[in-house]
Amino acid sequence: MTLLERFADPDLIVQMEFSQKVLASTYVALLGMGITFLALILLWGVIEIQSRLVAGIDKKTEAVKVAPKAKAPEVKAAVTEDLELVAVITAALAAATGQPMNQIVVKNIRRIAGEQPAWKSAGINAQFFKRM
Amino acid sequence: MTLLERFADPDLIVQMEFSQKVLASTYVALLGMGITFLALILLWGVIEIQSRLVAGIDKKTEAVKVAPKAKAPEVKAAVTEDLELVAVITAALAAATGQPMNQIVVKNIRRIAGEQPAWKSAGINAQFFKRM
Amino acid sequence: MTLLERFADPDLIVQMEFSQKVLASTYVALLGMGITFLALILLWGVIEIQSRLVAGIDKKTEAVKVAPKAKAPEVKAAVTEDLELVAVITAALAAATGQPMNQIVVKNIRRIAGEQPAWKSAGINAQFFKRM
Amino acid sequence: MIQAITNFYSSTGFSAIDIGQVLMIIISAVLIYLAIKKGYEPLLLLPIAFGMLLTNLPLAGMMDGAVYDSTGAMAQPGGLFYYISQGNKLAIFPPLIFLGIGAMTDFAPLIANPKSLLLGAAAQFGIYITFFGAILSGLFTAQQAASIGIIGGADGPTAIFLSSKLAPELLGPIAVAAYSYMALVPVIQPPIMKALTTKEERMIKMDTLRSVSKLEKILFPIVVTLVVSLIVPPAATLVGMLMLGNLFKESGVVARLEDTAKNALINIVTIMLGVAVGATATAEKFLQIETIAIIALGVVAFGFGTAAGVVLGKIMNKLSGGKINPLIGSAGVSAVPMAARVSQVVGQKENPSNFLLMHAMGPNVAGVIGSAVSAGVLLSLFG
Amino acid sequence: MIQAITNFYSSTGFSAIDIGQVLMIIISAVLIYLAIKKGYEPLLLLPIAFGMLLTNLPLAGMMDGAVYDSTGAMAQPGGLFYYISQGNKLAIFPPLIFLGIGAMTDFAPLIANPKSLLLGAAAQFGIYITFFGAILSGLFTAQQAASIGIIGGADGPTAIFLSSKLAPELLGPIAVAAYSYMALVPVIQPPIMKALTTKEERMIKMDTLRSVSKLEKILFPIVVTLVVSLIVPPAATLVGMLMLGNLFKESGVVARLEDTAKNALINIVTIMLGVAVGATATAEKFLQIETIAIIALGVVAFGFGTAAGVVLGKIMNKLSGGKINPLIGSAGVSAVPMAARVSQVVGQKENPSNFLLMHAMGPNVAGVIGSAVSAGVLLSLFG
Amino acid sequence: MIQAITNFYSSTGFSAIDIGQVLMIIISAVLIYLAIKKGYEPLLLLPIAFGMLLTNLPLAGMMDGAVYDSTGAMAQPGGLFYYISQGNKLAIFPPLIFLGIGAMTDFAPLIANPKSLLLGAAAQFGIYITFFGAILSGLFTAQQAASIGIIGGADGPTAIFLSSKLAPELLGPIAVAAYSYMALVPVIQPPIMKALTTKEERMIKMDTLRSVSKLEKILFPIVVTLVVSLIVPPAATLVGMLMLGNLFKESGVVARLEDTAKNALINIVTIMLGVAVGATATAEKFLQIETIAIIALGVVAFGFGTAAGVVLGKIMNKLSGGKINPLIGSAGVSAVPMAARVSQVVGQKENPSNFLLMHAMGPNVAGVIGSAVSAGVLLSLFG
Ligand code: NA
Ligand code: NA
Ligand code: NA
Repeated sequence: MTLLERFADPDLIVQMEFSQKVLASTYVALLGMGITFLALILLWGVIEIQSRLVAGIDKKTEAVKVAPKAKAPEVKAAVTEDLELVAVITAALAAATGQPMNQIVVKNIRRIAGEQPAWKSAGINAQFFKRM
Repeated sequence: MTLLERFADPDLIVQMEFSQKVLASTYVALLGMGITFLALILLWGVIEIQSRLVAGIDKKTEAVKVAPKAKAPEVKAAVTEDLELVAVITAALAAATGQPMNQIVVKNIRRIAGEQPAWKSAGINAQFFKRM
Repeated sequence: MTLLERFADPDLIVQMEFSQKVLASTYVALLGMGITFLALILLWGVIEIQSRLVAGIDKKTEAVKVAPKAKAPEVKAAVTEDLELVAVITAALAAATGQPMNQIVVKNIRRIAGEQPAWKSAGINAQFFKRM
Repeated sequence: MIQAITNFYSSTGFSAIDIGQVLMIIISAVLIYLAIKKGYEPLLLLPIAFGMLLTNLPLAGMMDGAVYDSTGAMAQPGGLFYYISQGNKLAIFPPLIFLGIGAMTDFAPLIANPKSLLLGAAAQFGIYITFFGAILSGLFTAQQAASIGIIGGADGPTAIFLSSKLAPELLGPIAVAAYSYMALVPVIQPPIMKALTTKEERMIKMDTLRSVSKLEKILFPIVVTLVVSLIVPPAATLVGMLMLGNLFKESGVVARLEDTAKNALINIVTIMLGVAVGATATAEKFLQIETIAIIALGVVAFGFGTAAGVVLGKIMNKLSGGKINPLIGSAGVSAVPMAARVSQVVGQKENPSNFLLMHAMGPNVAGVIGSAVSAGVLLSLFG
Repeated sequence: MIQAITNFYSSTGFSAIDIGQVLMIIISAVLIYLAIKKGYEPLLLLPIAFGMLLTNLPLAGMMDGAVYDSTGAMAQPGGLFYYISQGNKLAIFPPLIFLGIGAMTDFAPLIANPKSLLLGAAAQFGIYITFFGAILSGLFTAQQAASIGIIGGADGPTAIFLSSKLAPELLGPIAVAAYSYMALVPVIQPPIMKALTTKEERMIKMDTLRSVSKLEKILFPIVVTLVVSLIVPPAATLVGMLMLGNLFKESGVVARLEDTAKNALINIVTIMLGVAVGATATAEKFLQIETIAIIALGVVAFGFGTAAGVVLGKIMNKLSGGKINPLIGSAGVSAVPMAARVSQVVGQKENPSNFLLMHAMGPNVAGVIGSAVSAGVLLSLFG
Repeated sequence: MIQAITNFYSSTGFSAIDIGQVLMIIISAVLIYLAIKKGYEPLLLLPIAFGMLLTNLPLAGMMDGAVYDSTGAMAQPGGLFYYISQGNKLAIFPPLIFLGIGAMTDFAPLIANPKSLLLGAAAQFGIYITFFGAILSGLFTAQQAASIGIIGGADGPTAIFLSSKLAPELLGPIAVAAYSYMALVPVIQPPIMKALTTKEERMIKMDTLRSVSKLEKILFPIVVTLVVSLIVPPAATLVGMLMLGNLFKESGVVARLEDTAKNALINIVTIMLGVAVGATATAEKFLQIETIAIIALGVVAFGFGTAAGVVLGKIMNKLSGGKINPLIGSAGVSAVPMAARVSQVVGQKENPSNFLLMHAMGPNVAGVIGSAVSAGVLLSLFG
């Protein structure tokens, strides 16, 4: 049975001499500080490496972003959302006017006062389209 | 022991022949789709019946609503709420002016800017009057 | 075994006579109302005493509050918060302008439109400085 | 093929449903109607009623316990409601509800006028008269009678707490009766209040309540916890959690905890407690002569509690030289804030410039403490 | 000194990690990437993936059970995930998720057009064809095959509920497959939908849905609970909680409970359910030939479900005289609301003025009920 | 009658209260005062103190275990705190708190300046010097000494996590000491910081931190989890949950979960954890010579941690050629964000244009990771 095992046993520690306790405690302190430093130094290294890799990726991405292709998905998303808005508006108009939906064609949506507030689109998405 | 019982036993299924498994699986598929369709068709029927019943009730209610009596409870509720508001305002005035409450008579409350916002009444109700 | 003990035993209560049950129930009712009144009367007394003590303390505090010293901690808190605001603003400016932080000195902060809304400071505190 | 259809039929609820379950489903539908259309304490009655509906669906096994094989390993987990109902069985949910209620309650009207505590005590009389009646009916043990009596406390979580401990088999009807009568307070109380008071008494205007300092509000929950728990130790759980919630509110330094106690936490627990209470109301437990007795005794409880509060209000009015409107006594039954509103409405009918609401809030919240104390007494006698 | 270093090294994860765990950590990193960057159902995939990462860290013991000494006293509590995973093992979490989903779901499009229920039933065909395939692969027991089949239900909580009961050892891969394919619905469905329909069919415009009264919306959850639970009792837990949540929403009298069910409660349970599902995906359980079979069978399930929905849509269109766009049939697989959006998008490509979204929501929510029913059937056969 | 009064008296708390309980109630009142009036970490100290008050009320039985009859059936459920305290006993609550803290914490200052990690490691020295002292006092086992040492980690959940596992009997005094000293950081640290630094050092201005990209912030929690858990596997639970919460925040795709983790969930768990910790502080456990030793050792822990951080800060300043203000070293003890504020305030006193706050946040959050690592080491040695 090693010193540390006896130290870790609540029944045996009371029989240990003062000097043994000092020794064991010193060992624990050294080990503890050592591992703590080791772990955080390793982490430091990994984060440094990661930062450089990411910096590299970011530069590439920026270069790519200049190309016109990059904007496509965003536009598409906007269109999709607009189409959904059209669908919702059509349904609302149909319900309000009592006309069958296929008689109504929403030709154009103009947003009043520029940007649609973010919470609104978030709300619609959350209410209509987001669940688990 | 039926085919299905053996099929459902993790220890016995390994001994079953391929053709038996095909048979049992087919049975499960037919049963499963059958019950699923049965349940949802029944539900369809019940909802159709319910819709007609509700449509009937709604018509009756609308007819009843035309009668002057129908508005009574609403008015009463409004009065009750107003009385509570009077109580709260009286208490607030009394507290603010330091006069005893029975010296103050609130004779009339006029809402400024028309409608009281819904959240306000909700808030008062929740804070003062709603608990479990 | 006392009457009450037999009364409290689901197996023995069925053997009790009607008159015994009346007696035991009366006892329970008297005891229950008695203790309930006792507890709430005691509470009444304690609250009365407390109110008087607090009224005394409040008077003293008010007296103390007149002394100029009382305002010191509040001012200090405000200063601390302002310093933090300066720190945050400096950091933000540095980040925005790309200059090293020690090149920027924020000399004065003037709040526009008077009071900073409470929620804002609460928000900053919660986000930056409050955790468990 | 016919075999398959027979097998399938015997696996459906149609093959196993009995008349009791049909009745219970109808009862739960009525309760859902009352909760939604009539607004009877919907926050609890709706979950209770739906739990009742689900627990009475044959073969659904929502309340089945877990099944273990011969080695002691779990062969089949229990039903959802079996696990949720542990929170009531172990008396965990009601104190958590009280934590949230404490965070919502303003005790200032009681601190400003601590005499109200007497009215909150008097109105507990309904508990004991109902206990008396339940015993004399010969249908109930003392434990059951105590649980039925507590309906007169007009306080849902207290009733559920005590019933879970003393008579879990009656939890369903007791909870349903308690919440139904709490919703019916505006119907039950006014005739009793009018019968016991004169027009002059009902017209009495009361002095404005003094303002209460922050320090008093902070000390109050600590003092109440100490005094009540020392006199009636079994009341410590309910009163302690109520007062911890109130301390969250009044201290002003833990707004996060106050907010969660009175919103997310109380709502989650309310849903769980509600469906779990409803889940105990199976046909074989609910459709008993005892349930009818409980329904009947419940209204007795509310009536006598109201009357006792009003009568003590009259006495206090006499002793104070006409400064106390006896109508605030009925608010002592708790049923916060409904009973206080009833005092206000009845008082205002006689005298439109009479505002009793704040004065009635004192006895009203005192009634919550009063029924918790009475629950503690009953628990120490029969627990 | 060398001894100490050796001791320390053997206490680190580096000494104990095996190739399987490394692979699992890489897989979890890929899933995190898909959840964050590609937006694959991140609400569940992110917790699942992180749970997977943590459970595969050697010596961390996140899933270890409690250790008891010879006297039966607990010597060492279990790992965090061991306790959290009880909520799945005991089938508590999925019904609570359904409570929240019910509080978020608008069934009006289904009530307005209850024929949609047929499409919600047809699309469950994927479940059974996959069951068939899983059995014939010879790799799985009937319990396992049923759990794999339910991936075709395209409904996460239902899949987790059934797998936890029938085949907990496969919970990890089944949940990952279910949520991944739900995220991939916009990729999987369109080609099938186009292959099975003509351009004319895809261009069909549908009549506006009638408006639905409040009373109908309130009755709906009660009626669905009764009908479904009586026909398939084991479905009562899932359907009942879904409908209780919906009743909270539609009744309008318990806004507090509705809010908590669809926010705080569902979010808390989602976190717990997610990490607990991920925690079951240890290397030795996940890195099996069965997992690859499950992934393969899962796509089959979605494909056949989509196809069956569309085919029934075509038939119903014929019978109705051309008034039903078959594209809404594919929404019957559930995967709410993604599948309904896909119907909308595919329909609009042919005819920009065609708005199928609301019409597709009917089959879409019907599919949730349909898979719960099918789960109930499988549970009664193999539970 | 006299018999009845005697019986009643013996049922009250007055008959059973002992001097120890009176003392504990006074101590809890003092802690409530400190929490409310002095603002000492009220979010935890208030629930702890109130739990302490309730647990020391005689005969209230808030911490009693369940009573079983001879057949093994439950005769009487346990007290409320008995059930709530299982969340600490099973080490469930602290990791859930860490989940919420992770969702609130911005690690950008640490990512921008990862050298800060060294300071976060150095400041853990207080843990080990206190461990040393506790052992040499002869009063404690190694498990207890480790739990006392972790007070020096200046991190409440970590201290509760470790104590619950290694020395649950000391949980009360350790938690009280940890939170009290965290509140006292602005008193304890400045003299030590001034004594160990020169005026020139304190006046050093540091370069602006670089901005950190979103990708780095997303990778950070994953990388930290992997590295720390592989080196010190027992730290995986705490660090993993902290980092999962942070991933919720930084990923930006699960705002619902982030919100719940840092609001409803953390608040609910905080209430439960707080009262449960307080509930362990019964008179017989708390009023011991050991408690005084723990209070004394706690301040040693904070002092040495602060000193070690500042000394390493001085060394790093030397090595970097004067670019690091050693005052940020003291923030390495954690006590987020109090210790970082202290660095800011002390630095600004010497040089009003010196803004160390953001630089001190790096070591500050590194200290959280550092104490979790140290807790893991102690757990692997003595668990
Ligand atoms: Na009461
Ligand atoms: Na489905
Ligand atoms: Na630390």
